[in-house]
Amino acid sequence: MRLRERLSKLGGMKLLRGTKLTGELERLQDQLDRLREEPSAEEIWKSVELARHPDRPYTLDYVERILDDFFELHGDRSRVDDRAIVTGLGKLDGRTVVLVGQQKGRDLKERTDRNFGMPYPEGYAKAMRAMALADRHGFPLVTMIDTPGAYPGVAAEQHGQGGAIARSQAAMARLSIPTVACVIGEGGSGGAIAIAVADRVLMQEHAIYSVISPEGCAAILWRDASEARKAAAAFKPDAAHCLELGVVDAIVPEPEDGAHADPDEAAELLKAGILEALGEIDALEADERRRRRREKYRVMGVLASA
Amino acid sequence: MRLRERLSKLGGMKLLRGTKLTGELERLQDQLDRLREEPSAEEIWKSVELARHPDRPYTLDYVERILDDFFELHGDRSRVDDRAIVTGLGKLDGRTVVLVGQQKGRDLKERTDRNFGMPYPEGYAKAMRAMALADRHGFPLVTMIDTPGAYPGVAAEQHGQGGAIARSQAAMARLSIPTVACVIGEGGSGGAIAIAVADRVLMQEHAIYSVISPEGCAAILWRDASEARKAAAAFKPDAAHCLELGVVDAIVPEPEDGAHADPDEAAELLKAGILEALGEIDALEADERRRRRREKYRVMGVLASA
Amino acid sequence: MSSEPGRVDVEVESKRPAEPVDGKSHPNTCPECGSHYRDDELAQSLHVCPQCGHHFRVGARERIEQLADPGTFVEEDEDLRSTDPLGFFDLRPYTERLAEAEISTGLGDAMVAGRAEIEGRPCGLTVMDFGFMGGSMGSVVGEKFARACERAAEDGTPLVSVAASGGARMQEGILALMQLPKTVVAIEELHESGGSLISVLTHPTTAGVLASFASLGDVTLAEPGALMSFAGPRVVAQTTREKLPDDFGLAESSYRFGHVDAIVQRSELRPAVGQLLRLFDKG
Amino acid sequence: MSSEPGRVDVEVESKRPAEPVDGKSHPNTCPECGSHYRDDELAQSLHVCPQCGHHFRVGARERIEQLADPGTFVEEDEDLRSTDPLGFFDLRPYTERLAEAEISTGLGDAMVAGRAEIEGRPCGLTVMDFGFMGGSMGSVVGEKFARACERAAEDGTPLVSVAASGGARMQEGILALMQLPKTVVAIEELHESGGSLISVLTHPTTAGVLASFASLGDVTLAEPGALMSFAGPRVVAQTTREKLPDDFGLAESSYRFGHVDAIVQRSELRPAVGQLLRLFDKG
Ligand SMILES: [Zn+2]
Ligand SMILES: [Zn+2]
Repeated sequence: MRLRERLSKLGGMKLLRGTKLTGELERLQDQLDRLREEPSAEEIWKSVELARHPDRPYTLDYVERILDDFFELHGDRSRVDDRAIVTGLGKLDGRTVVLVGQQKGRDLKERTDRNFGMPYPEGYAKAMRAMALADRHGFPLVTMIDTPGAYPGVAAEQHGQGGAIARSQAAMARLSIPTVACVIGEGGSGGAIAIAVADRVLMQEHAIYSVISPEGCAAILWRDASEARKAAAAFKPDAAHCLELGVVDAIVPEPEDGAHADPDEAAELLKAGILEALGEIDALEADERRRRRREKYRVMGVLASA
Repeated sequence: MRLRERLSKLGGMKLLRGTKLTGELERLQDQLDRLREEPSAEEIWKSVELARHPDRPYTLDYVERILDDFFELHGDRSRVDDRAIVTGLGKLDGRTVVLVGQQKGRDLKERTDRNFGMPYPEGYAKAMRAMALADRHGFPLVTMIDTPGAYPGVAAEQHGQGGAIARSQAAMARLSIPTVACVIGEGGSGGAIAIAVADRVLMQEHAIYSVISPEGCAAILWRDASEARKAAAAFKPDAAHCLELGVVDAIVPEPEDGAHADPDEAAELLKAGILEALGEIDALEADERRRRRREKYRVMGVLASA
Repeated sequence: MSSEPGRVDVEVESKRPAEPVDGKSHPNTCPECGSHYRDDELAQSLHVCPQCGHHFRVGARERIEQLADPGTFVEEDEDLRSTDPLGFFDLRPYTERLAEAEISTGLGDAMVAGRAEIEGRPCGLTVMDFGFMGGSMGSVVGEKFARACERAAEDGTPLVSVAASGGARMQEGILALMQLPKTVVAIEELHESGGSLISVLTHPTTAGVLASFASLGDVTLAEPGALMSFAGPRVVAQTTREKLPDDFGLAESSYRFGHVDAIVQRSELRPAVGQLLRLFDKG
Repeated sequence: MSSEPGRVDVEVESKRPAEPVDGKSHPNTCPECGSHYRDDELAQSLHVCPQCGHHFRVGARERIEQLADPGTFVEEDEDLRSTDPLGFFDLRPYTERLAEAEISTGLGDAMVAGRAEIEGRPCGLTVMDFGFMGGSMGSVVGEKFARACERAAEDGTPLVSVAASGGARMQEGILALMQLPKTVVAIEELHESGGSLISVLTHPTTAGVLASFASLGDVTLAEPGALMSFAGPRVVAQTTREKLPDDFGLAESSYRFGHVDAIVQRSELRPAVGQLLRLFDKG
């Protein structure tokens, strides 16, 4: 039974949302066909592996392919330039947008420099500065989510990791501008949602989006981090499930074998998805767009009455 | 010749403002009489000494006398609780207000703890948080200015002292709520103006408000810090001159011999001044109040055409 | 502290575990000083150790009794129950864990919500219970909190939130994560209606709850010794191999780092909240 | 660097002074590497040392030539002059210092303002000149900047600001301090009209100018080696008795600490500003 049908039988509030798919027509058809069946544990694990593939395109790989005239903005205006978060201005099909995205590193040096894409609270402060800039000027905001999670370090805690994630979500809930979030790799828990509260949330076919890492879940529930496959199969971080649960608004197809197999094509598909999403929300009045954005999150969840 | 008359002869833009005095009637009369003559160099230096008097009431001395139910708010939600700035909620004559003020220490231990009333950038972040709280809830903002200046230390610079002062002013320029700033001791340069951009700026009779400390000015222009008296006489940081120049909106009288001689009376006079100021701006629409606030600062200065 | 299967993201643990007796310390034995109390003694002292001031955890019902004026609390949304959207099964099915938690705590989920008066002032009140699957937040907790925001906006009263949580409830998968923005947008709407939120953090308030509604109070209070880190000490120690400071993530440390307005002893919590309700009264 | 009487709050100084020749180094001698150039050589290289990349200071007129498309700059408010509201007199009268500065620089005050095109895009442009009483900000600088904001709002063009200043001009007393909020509210109004501010910080940008308009750009650029501290290194060293880091307050340090979007070589400044004008074009 498909998840959607099972959910509808669970009673309680009707909380299901978008089923829209984006991309080329034939891929779309494939995707719809595939969605008829729930992804198997193997398919879910394949996405976990592809989402973490060392050659998978990262935020800046898409930026250079999707945006013209990109000008990177640096710093939180307080303590540091957190390089796990990239912010900047660029032209998307001739229109200025603000970009905020987590950035992993390709080689060991860059990985360290980017802290493996795990932001400190300062990274979220940097993101909020870019959001404020976008809002002030009416530039749409595009975010790219690709993080194992917010960094769990002593200094990160001392500087208020929890509060920073909360405030970044609140900032996104307030924005007047059109906002599109793209889960392009690992959508890791609080570290991801901090920059993912958007009018439209896109998710690449083999990205994952989850409340905890498979290893973390396995360590707690199975008392064995090596049971990560089982954990992933249980909490279902794959795009199809996220779409079914109404957590993302559309799935963006990837090239055969995953985004890393053809970054140019992956970028083209992502760009088409972003433009389509923007097209859907552009025409709305700012207040109405914000109202709908909040309503979308307000109704997320599934529950019942005793 | 009074400063005002001299200025009016200087030609250029007419930039003079408020002449309103606040307080008890007889004191007001005294004050007006005294203002007929420009304060002498000796009178100016007396104010410098009284403004820095070790027994002069500080922000919290006024808070405990003026506000009921005061609840102190701590921290910048990022790195620290800068104790050179006090923020909190309290009832002023039954009405909730937000208080932001610099705080000096009374004994050596507290002085160190309060960094002699010299905020770090984090102190201004803390202040801005309190301002945002006030604005969100429509609580009037009362600020108390008493600082030798923003702290000139290595870490303070690294954390962005200049930017913090600029942003705090910008935040005050944006507020929708009624705002009253009180210069109660040393109004030291950028460190002071950061929390003094208000609808009404009150200045105690023996407070000082200046672009630089007398010692700093003397060190640069006279090449001798001990020429501070001459410097003070030259740049005129006293209340009468600030009122004449339109920089403050009213002078709040102090007890005979200065505020430290009778803190209770000083507090009563200050409270009356704040209530009167609030009374003047309360009834305005938020947009109009903000417009006037900005206009007030927009026209400050004196200049001429070649 | 025994392991709690509801926990997510963090391994909540006391920094100063008591010496276990027969492999397990008695819940009425103070983990700080080892003093032992009868149930009525602890209830009498608001579950604060009279010897050393250690704050024991208290359940939602007892917390409400401590905080609300007698007889004023009226519960809402008591009937909401978690479902099992993912058919989640680890070593045991999620549904079984839910049923067990309900039996052991007498609660429908990890939050009790309603209206109350505190020191004579009406307010909304949401209180979490760590005993229900580690106070984890799934759809029910998120929904109860969001509805409480809406009620507070409608009533024109402040909302008082008492948090105690290990984070999002991983058995509800990505929908649990979505309770973060859900509670966040609810607070935004509450604020825009002129409402206010007083957030009280008790031991422990971590992960997804710290990263959402618990951190967005107009005023943030914490109980002494409350752990309030996003990641738990064990995860941080394992990930970074850093030596953790003794007060890692505790309220006292968070206060120093600027994240908390005041640390309030439990005996002072009711007057402090009462004072804030007076200050936020827009009557 | 000789002492500049217009400076306030800070003692601006090069961190790496050149070896003085006859007690005073020649302005065309590079303080970094000691290379010496003819005037035309330096002008040719935009006053950047071809040997080591040191960025010499440039005056407002020359900066405008470097930045604006040829023949596009039209000056405004050229006639504004400082008066002497306080009758300020130290070792010499303020009026005398003003007259001398005007003669030596050919400027009416420390800022030149107007309209220009950069890489074909129209914009407002304000450029400070450190040679005029240390680039200090009094009523004229504040007024010129505020009017530039108003013009930019009216024209619907971005404003490009190039700062070089020791701070507020203490000879104008408290009115000089008031130029901080004056420029700040002008930017607020510009932003509310939909306008934008590109702020370029050159050596040195300190004290009152750093603490007002120079820090409020939508985008902040700095030239290499520019000192951009609120308090000057000498004041910090004297006040705190701390050992200053070698790059104290310099653009490179500020970039690391998150205060600058980009450090831009002078030769790249025009294309960078041009790119930003394209990005902020709301055509
Ligand atoms: Zn004890
Ligand atoms: Zn050189």
